[in-house]
Amino acid sequence: MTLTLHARKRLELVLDAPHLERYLRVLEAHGVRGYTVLPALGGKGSRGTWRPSRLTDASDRVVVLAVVSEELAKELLVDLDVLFDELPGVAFLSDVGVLRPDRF
Amino acid sequence: MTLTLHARKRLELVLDAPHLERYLRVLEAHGVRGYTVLPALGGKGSRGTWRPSRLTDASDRVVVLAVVSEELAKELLVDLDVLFDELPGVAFLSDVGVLRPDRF
Amino acid sequence: MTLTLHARKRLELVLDAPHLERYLRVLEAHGVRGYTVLPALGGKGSRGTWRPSRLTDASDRVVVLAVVSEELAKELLVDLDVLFDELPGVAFLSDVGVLRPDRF
Amino acid sequence: MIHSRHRQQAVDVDAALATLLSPVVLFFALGFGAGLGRSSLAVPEAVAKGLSLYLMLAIGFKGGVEMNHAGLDPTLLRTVVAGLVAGLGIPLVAYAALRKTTALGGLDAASVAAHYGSISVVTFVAATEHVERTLGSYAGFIVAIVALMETPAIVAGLLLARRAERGKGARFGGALMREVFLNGSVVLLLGSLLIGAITGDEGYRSLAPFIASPFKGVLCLFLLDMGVTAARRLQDATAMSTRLVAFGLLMPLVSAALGLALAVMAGLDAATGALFVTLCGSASYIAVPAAMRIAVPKANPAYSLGLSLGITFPFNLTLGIPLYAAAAARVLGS
Amino acid sequence: MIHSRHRQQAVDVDAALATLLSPVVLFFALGFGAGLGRSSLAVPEAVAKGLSLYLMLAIGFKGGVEMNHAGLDPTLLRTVVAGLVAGLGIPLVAYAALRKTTALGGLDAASVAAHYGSISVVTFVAATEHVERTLGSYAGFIVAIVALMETPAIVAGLLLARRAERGKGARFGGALMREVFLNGSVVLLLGSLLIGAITGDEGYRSLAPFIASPFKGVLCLFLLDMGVTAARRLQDATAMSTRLVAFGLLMPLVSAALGLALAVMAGLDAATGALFVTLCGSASYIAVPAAMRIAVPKANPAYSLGLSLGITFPFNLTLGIPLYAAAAARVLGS
Amino acid sequence: MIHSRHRQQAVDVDAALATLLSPVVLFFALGFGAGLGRSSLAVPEAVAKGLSLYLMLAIGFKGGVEMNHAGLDPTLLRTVVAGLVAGLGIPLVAYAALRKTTALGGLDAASVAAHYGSISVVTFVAATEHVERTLGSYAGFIVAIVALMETPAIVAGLLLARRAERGKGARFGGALMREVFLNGSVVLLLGSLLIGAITGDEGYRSLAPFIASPFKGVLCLFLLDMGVTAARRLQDATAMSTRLVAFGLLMPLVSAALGLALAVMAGLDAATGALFVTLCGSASYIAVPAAMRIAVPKANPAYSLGLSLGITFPFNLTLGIPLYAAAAARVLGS
Ligand SMILES: Nc1ncnc2c1ncn2[C@@H]1O[C@H](COP(=O)(O)O)[C@@H](O)[C@H]1O
Ligand SMILES: Nc1ncnc2c1ncn2[C@@H]1O[C@H](COP(=O)(O)O)[C@@H](O)[C@H]1O
Ligand SMILES: Nc1ncnc2c1ncn2[C@@H]1O[C@H](COP(=O)(O)O)[C@@H](O)[C@H]1O
Ligand code: NA
Ligand code: NA
Ligand code: NA
Repeated sequence: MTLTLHARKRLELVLDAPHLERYLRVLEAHGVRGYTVLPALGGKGSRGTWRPSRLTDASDRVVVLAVVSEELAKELLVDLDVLFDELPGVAFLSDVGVLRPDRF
Repeated sequence: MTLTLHARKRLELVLDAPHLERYLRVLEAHGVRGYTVLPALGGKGSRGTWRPSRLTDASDRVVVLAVVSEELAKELLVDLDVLFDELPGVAFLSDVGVLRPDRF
Repeated sequence: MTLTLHARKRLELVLDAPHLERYLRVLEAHGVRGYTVLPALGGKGSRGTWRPSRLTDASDRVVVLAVVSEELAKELLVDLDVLFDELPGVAFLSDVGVLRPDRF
Repeated sequence: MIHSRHRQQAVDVDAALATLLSPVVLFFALGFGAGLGRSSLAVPEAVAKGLSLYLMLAIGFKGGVEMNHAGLDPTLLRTVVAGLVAGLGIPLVAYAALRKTTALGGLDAASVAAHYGSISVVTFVAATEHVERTLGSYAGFIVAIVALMETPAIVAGLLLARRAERGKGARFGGALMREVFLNGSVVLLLGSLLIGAITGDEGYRSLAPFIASPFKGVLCLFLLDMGVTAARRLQDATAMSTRLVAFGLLMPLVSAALGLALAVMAGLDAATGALFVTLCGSASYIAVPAAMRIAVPKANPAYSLGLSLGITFPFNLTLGIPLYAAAAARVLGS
Repeated sequence: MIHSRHRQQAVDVDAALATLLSPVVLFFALGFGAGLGRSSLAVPEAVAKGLSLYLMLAIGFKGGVEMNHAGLDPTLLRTVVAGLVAGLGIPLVAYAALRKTTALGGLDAASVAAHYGSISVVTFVAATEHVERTLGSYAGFIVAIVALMETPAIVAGLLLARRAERGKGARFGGALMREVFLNGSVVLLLGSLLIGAITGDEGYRSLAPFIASPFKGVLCLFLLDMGVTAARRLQDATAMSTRLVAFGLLMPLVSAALGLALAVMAGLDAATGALFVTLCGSASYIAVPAAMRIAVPKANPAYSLGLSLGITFPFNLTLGIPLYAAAAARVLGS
Repeated sequence: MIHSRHRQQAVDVDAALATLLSPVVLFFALGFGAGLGRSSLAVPEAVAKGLSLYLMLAIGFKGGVEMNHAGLDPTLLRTVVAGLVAGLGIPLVAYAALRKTTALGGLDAASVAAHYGSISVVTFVAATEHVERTLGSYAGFIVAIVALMETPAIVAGLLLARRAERGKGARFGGALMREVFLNGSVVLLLGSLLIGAITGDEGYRSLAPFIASPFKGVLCLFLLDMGVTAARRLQDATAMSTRLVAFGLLMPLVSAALGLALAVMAGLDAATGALFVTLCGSASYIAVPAAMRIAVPKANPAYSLGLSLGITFPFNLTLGIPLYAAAAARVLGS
């Protein structure tokens, strides 16, 4: 028996923890139905290398993972692009298959 | 010099920490040879938004990442689909290339 | 309005925390401009299943995520392949699209 | 007669006020306020878990040392029976109430009912502070009852969930059995009790600077965190209907009344009885959520934690404990 | 006259040496050395945060108990005004200095300026140890000033950032306002102060074995960690120019001088004044970084944390505090 | 003569029983049982690391204060030499034994050998409790020997690994050198020792409520966690052959016998000697695993941690320590 997979988009954002709420507000505004937030330990980007700032969460980063339909992904990217002018962050988009299409 | 990449499937599961063992048992039953478990900080799904429940790990989620062959991926999805009827969780499947084909 | 996505490669490494520095040195040597390090909770591989070792970080693993150009990805894989002879670790490569091509 | 009742009531009110203005409750209120105002105040999760382990170790050990002094108490067995009756009976009442008065489905009602049948260790710890000040010392074996009462309600909840969804929603199994009988707080409480009973006064002397002197201070820091957590749970549960909120406020009173009746039957003294009543009136937020997650995966933990942590816990900590103690003092004689 | 000044200087030097060789400073030095040598010594982040909460709870509570004794101090209001002046004035001086002498852009300069206008709770705590030993007890209300002085500099920094980038770089908003007025350390300090003031001696007695006796030891462990962190920040900031380093060493002296003038105007005694001067000379590394991250996202935190934690904090802990205390003793009379 | 030996044995057995029934060992047993039963009892990792730092800081500081009292001990230098001999010699013996009696490959045998040549700080700390009670006070400088003995075995293990795989498997380098000479526990132990020696009695008085009074209680909580961890390691290492298990039980006896001979040569008193013997008999689970991971990446840590934590640590804590102390008392005179 083989199951059919349904094509969706996997959006991955790396952003600063203090701005998470603002990014999630964009996701909510577009009706994203699911996402997962993961912690990051450190990294490097245009603003140099970083590690967690310990006593304050001012330099912590998180990864947001959201699997959405292609149309929704496109809409989201337009808004995220605007946000990236103001806030730090990067976005990656890739293809995934899901089992239960009505959920994503 | 260019290295040949071998095509494999990247299976990504988001599930509740208390059910991890049951999911891993499915992976083990199919002879999956490698996987990695990552912590999640929070998220949203069909059962609403969540954050870690602190004193009890009852509402913690984890992400399981397993890179497997295409056949194995298909077999796994059939069993996972059954499990999803009973337990909460989502699965995403995508394409990856690996260097050492004998390991995956 | 639709935004153009630019094709890049998503390199994902799972490696032992004590060797992170040596892996990052390879990335730096090739001029990788951005990466993110994520913690792992446990997993299974050719050296058996593991969980964090608690009092010493000797058996902790991390996931390194780097989005790079295709050429860079190829160069990196050659060096990583050499490193894998000596150190434990696995690498997965997949396709992603990014918004701001000049950054990756 | 009337005169003395007046005096008694004045004493009760004074004691209640003293508890409300104790550092322990004030730090809880501080955390609760910070949480409601969405302040960035937060105790790291690992530290909160560490403090919680400390409190259980300390309270268990002290109970054991007490038992070492007192020897086996004849009322112990009767209290065990009373605890079992409460742990199995309260979920039935709670389930019926939830199904009658609220819109919760069978699985969710069963899960919530299990939470109320079990107990809250922190509520118990806070109650010992109040009881020791107002009613004097209590029997050490009550700590064994604390550990004992964590479990039966889980079984009751599970059976209710099975009835609600004929075999589909609720599962027994190895993982669940471990969670039920070997969950961390049961093991730590009973283990520390045993170690306290074995090592007695000598053990106590060597550990007192760790488990006795700083106890109240640690409790304050822990309750600061519990305040923040309770406020968050309350906010997460904004979808909760007025009827659910009413359940969260009235159910502890019903359970406490049942507990008082059982305390009378078991022949407990006022101080020990007050703690038993508090146990009945309190709702679990550690052992039961973990067990329910495995046993009834489709139940939504937002309801049970919203009710037990967001509503019942703050109620008990501030008003419930003094009330239960006053009632126990009246009924069981102080 | 000259004779007595000599004696006074000998006393100062002795006191400074005693502080430099106190366990508190030595453990900081140990951590700092370990950090510079890139040793694997590390206090887990959650534990460090827990220790920091403990210190704030303890210092706040003790301040509150003091206030309960002393009643409302007539100098309190004057000190509040002095704290506001410092919190708003120091960032202006710092901003001007940074723009004149270093290559920092407007947003970064504004962010750093805000850090120096605010205060460092740990520097304050370490100063209380030195001051109590050398100048005797201080007014409990100064803890309220600590909490108060965390905030105004954030507002000043924000206005500076707005001027620097006309509305683009800096944002007001709900999240920021919460960070400013309800940030964790403000809430915990003021809340504990209030609880200490309410519960007074009775509260103190019950919490002393937790918040008083082990206080200095906890401070040692915390400063061990701060040493490691400060060394890391210093290394991360290797890109820092000599001019920036000079700013990190001289700015505290300028702020402290301003603080001393304000302490004279407010009529503070030597011990309380020494603490006020230390507050002015210290730079934030908890509240302000968090607020600036939200308010001025494009500013690079490597500068502000490199300066405040990597340079100014070690300077203050070792040389600054004895210096400020000596100056306060001279000017305000010991 | 025979009579007195009988009496001596009765004393030994009593002391051993007292240790086996001390809270410290009982809490370890509780954790171990919980771990074997796969209970959900777990101390958060960050808290366990924090407790471990506390124990090292406290034991180092107390050792330093002792050294401040005693001045430089003439036996110190001889003990340093004895420690070096043990640290370099034990790995050779262990390696030969592993290669002869078990199926471990060269790299794995070298890694395990390094673990047994180094020491376990917690075993040492638990031994101080037993030794102080049965043999009286020990020389403070032994803490310096603890720190010293962490390192040489790493070098020995590395050379063995190199011989086993001609340059391929084992690497020297900056990261490794840091791990060897600046690993966290070495730095913290030696640093605290130095700070204790500098600040002496005055420092001790100010820190005692933190590092002395609650010490034993903290040790109990830490050993609860060590019990859980040891049980898990034992279960992870189920693949271990009987011969490996035998190695884990016999090797500490061999090392301890060697240590006793060295203690005689160094002229140690019974109490100090008992601790030295315990150090030789114990196996590392903090410093060496970290160093071996970098130095011999292809070695499987499941063997070394399974043996040192899962088998040798529980053995030493329960039977080893009383045995070593009794042997030291006999041979070195009590
Ligand atoms: N190419 C990349 N691949 C993976 N993560 C990246 C990449 N670029 C940036 N990041 C992550 O995004 C964070 C913020 O980037 P930036 O604002 O450019 O400093 C970095 O600290 C990294 O954690
Ligand atoms: N579309 C999605 N993208 C990413 N993560 C998701 C998505 N849907 C659900 N999740 C994750 O899976 C968890 C459980 O989902 P659910 O059982 O539907 O509440 C959620 O809390 C999320 O962390
Ligand atoms: N096929 C796989 N999928 C995901 N993660 C893997 C896979 N294989 C190995 N890993 C991860 O890489 C780690 C090291 O692998 P190994 O060196 O083979 O034991 C494992 O512990 C896993 O966390
Ligand atoms: Na109850
Ligand atoms: Na300042
Ligand atoms: Na050894």
